Amino acid sequence: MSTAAERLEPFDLRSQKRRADRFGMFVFLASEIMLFGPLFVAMAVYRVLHPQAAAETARHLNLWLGAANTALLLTSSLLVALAVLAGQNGRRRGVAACLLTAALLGVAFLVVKGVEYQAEYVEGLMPKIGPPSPIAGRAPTLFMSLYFVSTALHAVHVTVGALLLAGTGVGAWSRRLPLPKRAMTVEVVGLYWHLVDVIWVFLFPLLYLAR
Amino acid sequence: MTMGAQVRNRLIVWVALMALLALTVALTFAPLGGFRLAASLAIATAKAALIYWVFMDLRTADGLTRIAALCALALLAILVLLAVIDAAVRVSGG
Amino acid sequence: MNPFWPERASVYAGHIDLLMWAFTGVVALLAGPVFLLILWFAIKYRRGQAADREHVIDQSMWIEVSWAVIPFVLTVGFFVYAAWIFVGLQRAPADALTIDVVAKQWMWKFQHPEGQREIDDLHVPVDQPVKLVMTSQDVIHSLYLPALRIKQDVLPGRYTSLWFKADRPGTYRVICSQFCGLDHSVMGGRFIVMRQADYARWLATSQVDASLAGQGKALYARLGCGGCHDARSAVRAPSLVGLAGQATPLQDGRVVTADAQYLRDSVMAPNRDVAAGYPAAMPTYANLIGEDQVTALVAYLQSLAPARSGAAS
Amino acid sequence: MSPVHRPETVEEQQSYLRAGHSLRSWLFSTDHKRIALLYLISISAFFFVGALAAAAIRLELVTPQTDFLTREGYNRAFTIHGIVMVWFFLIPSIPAVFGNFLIPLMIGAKDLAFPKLNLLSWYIYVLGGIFVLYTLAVGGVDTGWTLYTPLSTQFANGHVLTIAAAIFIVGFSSILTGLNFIVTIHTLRAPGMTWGRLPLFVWSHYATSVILVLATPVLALALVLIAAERLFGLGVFDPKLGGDPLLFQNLFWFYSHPAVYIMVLPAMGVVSELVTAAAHKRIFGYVFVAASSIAIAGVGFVVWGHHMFVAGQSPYASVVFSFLSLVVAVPSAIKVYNWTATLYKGDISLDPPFLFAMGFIGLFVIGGLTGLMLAMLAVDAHVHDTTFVVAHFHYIMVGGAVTAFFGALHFWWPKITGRMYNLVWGRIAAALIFLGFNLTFFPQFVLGYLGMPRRYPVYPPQFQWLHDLSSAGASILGVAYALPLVYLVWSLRRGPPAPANPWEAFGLEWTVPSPPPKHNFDTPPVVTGPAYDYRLKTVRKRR
Repeated sequence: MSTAAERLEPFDLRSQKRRADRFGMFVFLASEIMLFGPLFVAMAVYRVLHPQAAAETARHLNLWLGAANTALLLTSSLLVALAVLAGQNGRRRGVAACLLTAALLGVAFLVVKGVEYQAEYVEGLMPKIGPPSPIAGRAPTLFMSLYFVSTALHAVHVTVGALLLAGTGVGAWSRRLPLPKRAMTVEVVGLYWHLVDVIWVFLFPLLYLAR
Repeated sequence: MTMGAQVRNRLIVWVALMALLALTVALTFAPLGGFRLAASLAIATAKAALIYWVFMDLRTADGLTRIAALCALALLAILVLLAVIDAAVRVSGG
Repeated sequence: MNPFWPERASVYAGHIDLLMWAFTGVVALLAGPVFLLILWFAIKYRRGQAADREHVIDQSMWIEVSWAVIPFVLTVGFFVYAAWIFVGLQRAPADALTIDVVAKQWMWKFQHPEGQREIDDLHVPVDQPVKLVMTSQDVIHSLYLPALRIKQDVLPGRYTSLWFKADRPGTYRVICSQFCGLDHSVMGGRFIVMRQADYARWLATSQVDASLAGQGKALYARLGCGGCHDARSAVRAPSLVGLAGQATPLQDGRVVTADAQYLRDSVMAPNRDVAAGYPAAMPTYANLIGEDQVTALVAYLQSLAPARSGAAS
Repeated sequence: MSPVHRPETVEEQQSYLRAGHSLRSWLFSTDHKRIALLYLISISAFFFVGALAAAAIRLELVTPQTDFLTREGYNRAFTIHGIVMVWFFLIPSIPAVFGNFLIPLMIGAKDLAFPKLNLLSWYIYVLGGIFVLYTLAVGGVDTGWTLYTPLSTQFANGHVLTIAAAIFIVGFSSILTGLNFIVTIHTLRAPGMTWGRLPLFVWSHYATSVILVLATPVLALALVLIAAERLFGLGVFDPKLGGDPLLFQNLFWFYSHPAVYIMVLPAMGVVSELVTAAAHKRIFGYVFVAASSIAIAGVGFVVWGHHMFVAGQSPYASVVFSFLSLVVAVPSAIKVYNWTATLYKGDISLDPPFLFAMGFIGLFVIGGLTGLMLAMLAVDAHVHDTTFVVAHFHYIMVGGAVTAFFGALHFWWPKITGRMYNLVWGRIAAALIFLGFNLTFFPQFVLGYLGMPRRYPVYPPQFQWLHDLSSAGASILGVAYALPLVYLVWSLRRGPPAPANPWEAFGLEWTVPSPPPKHNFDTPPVVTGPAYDYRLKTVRKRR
């Protein structure tokens, strides 16, 4: 029953539908930006109100793991951008390879994040659980709270993104996703992943570079 | 723009992003004091701009999509600016 | 008691009522035409009714700009007056009688400077400015005195203040107006404005324990603050004599005045604003003492200021 | 640009109601008209739940002591009333039902841009609803719909986490609906339907959708922070852990003030349609009315501080927010006066939808101007958190948005169901709702100024006569709201079939048969003239 026209449904032309999908995705990204927005506001205000406490507490964060994570995400963004290009030119294997590798880098990001959290747990930085905390006082505790909330929320987005990338990669590989007709699906998933990367690009300096 | 050129563009941008990352990390050891927050945010904005412009292909997007991409960032920038000014006044104003 | 208008116990309340009446007039001025015109048009231009419906205009820049700007201009005057009164309300006169208020889940504790402590009821002298310095021990409450037309939220971990000058003796109401849990609706009492003589008599008869500063001094000794802060102690800690009200340089370069908020935070959260030149070695007392005891300590530190009380201990 | 013309199959002609009768064809339909009906049924159910809580509150307030409910029960009653009415009835009411049904029809499209996403947002709404019903079943929550911290994070013993999850989930349903509308209005307008010819209903929904997409995520984050603090002790709002309770209020009101415009802007769009159809005449000042919707959406983002004048916010910020709250009232004033001017020299019919529209204008004016009173700093210091504020926002939300919802229901009912209802009963219901509403909420203005705090089940005896007046009004309102349920459902069986344009109104939705066919337009419409082009001068005979 689902003829090609059917899937176009409200739109008459494919180009019209592609433009609408892309515009719709950017509107959704706007709402994602506003989801992380207040966290950036809180952190910027924090850095102004407690510059000394921020510098002191940020020393407990592992700068090199943070930098490595940034590099991981930037590289996976490149791979996703290449996948979108391959999708538009109908290269099924190229899309699958790039997307699956990018998903792997996403998983690597999560592993590195897990290592960081484990180190912080051992050091006692986690609020309720784990050994007594080496940092006392309200401002440092608040910094750690902001750190955990923002990185955890971001990690959830990375997990969802990695699953989407892997799903689309497998879809492209198994021809369930005909290219270049359905290349827009690759582009939309790519846009989501780029936003997850941009959010980390801002989180990294605000958190790790306060030292 | 042949596909090869597009791929090359994206690789160049990737190299630029890595360079900016190295710069931000180097920044932590430079004795910038108060300006470090502003400098690192400026570099992050540059990285975000690169990703939006090339990776997310805003370069070839129409005006409407660009507005959609930037309006949330603009609203957020206003919010951060207002909040930081309020905090700065509260700190210096005592 | 007029069923339509609350009782008034201060000149300030009169201003508010005046502002309210005047603005109600403006509301009638702006809303009246809408009601009348709609009714009139509905009758005059009813469907099928013969009426002159010629040369209808369906937009006019000037008319529309006028009924956008005129209501705005009418209300801006009220905004300025209301803002002026409100900002004036924020700063209490220097000679105001300071009463410390601690709000706790579902009761108010008022602490008069001479040591009288009362629960839920508040006795104040008439014709004298009174400043309430308030903090909460748990959730956000709000001290509301309807007879004076004022209220102010009471926040945990922070001092908020409210001042007034009641000018009509009588018994009014103290209310908590910010929802604070189960017994929010019964957390209040009587607000009693008394003549000077009655107030003095009430002070004398009411249950008196040592003055607030006196309690603070006893607490200062019991907690052993002198061990570090006394001049002859071996530990490097800032001297507290004359600290209250002084400009204090901090370790991160900022300079803050040592007001009640700073003194309270230094006791309850010492690492936040560490004084310049001293190690951040002071333990927090947040779990040892309650808000009202900190208020007593702060009062004692303020009584140590050389300017006012001469050679203190 | 127009595509090759496909021959119409018989199935296309059939109305969307008869295109499939199985439950599956309803629950998995991606037709925007069917999803609108699914929303209509689910929000009516939640309106009933919220109304029950309101009835309990008004019953309790008949006597000065807690006779009907305990204090605990009263706290949970007003919390559930607030949460269910705001997030599960008011916010979805006009956009999700009438926006979904009418926007494609009004701009000449076959469906919304993302039909499957539209169905997904209904399922998300239902999931949120299940969480609310679960919370209700296990005892509710006692923090008020505002969930202020540290009460909600440390001291509340109700089920804060499940209610926070419910609101978090239903928030995403709003975001997806807003996204769907924005993309549809931008990309699916029929040829000739330029922005200058868009119906004002579509303009107001566009402004609402922008707010929905940009403001709702901030509430989602505030709820995540509450959950983070309750579950993991991440003390962002806890003063003992360095947090600031005011930060929550800032985040909450940064969403919740634009949210009140999410509730009233669609109602304004409905009233623009009703007033022009009532007067059978072009709107007065189309450009100003359309622009004022966008202005309200814009300025609505920068006024949230007027909820925190006495909350410990710095007095200078309060002065700025007070001034901006005056500025945001200007576009609303433009709309009200332009509606009144539209009625001048009109050919006004007094059918039920138009009585609701006039009721809206009257009540909204009172609500808006009392809002200006509350924006006056010194007045707010007295009446904040009293029943004066309760009366103000009920005048706008119930007197305004709910009255407009009933107006829309009575205006587009023939188009949605293909049946006419009894007009006399409609007029009776409109009059009863107007009277019952004023009797319920006007006494609360007086009570508020007398110093009656909000959320109190006990009060001094001298206030009893005002509370009894208000409770009496509430009982009338209860009956008045039940009336339409009776005669509208009755019209489904017994109502005469409705013509394509029963009110002789102007608009693309009136050019298709009632109920419209599954694919809306047999041939894609082409728009030539401006909106509300009532040039035809014939004086209509009295119905």
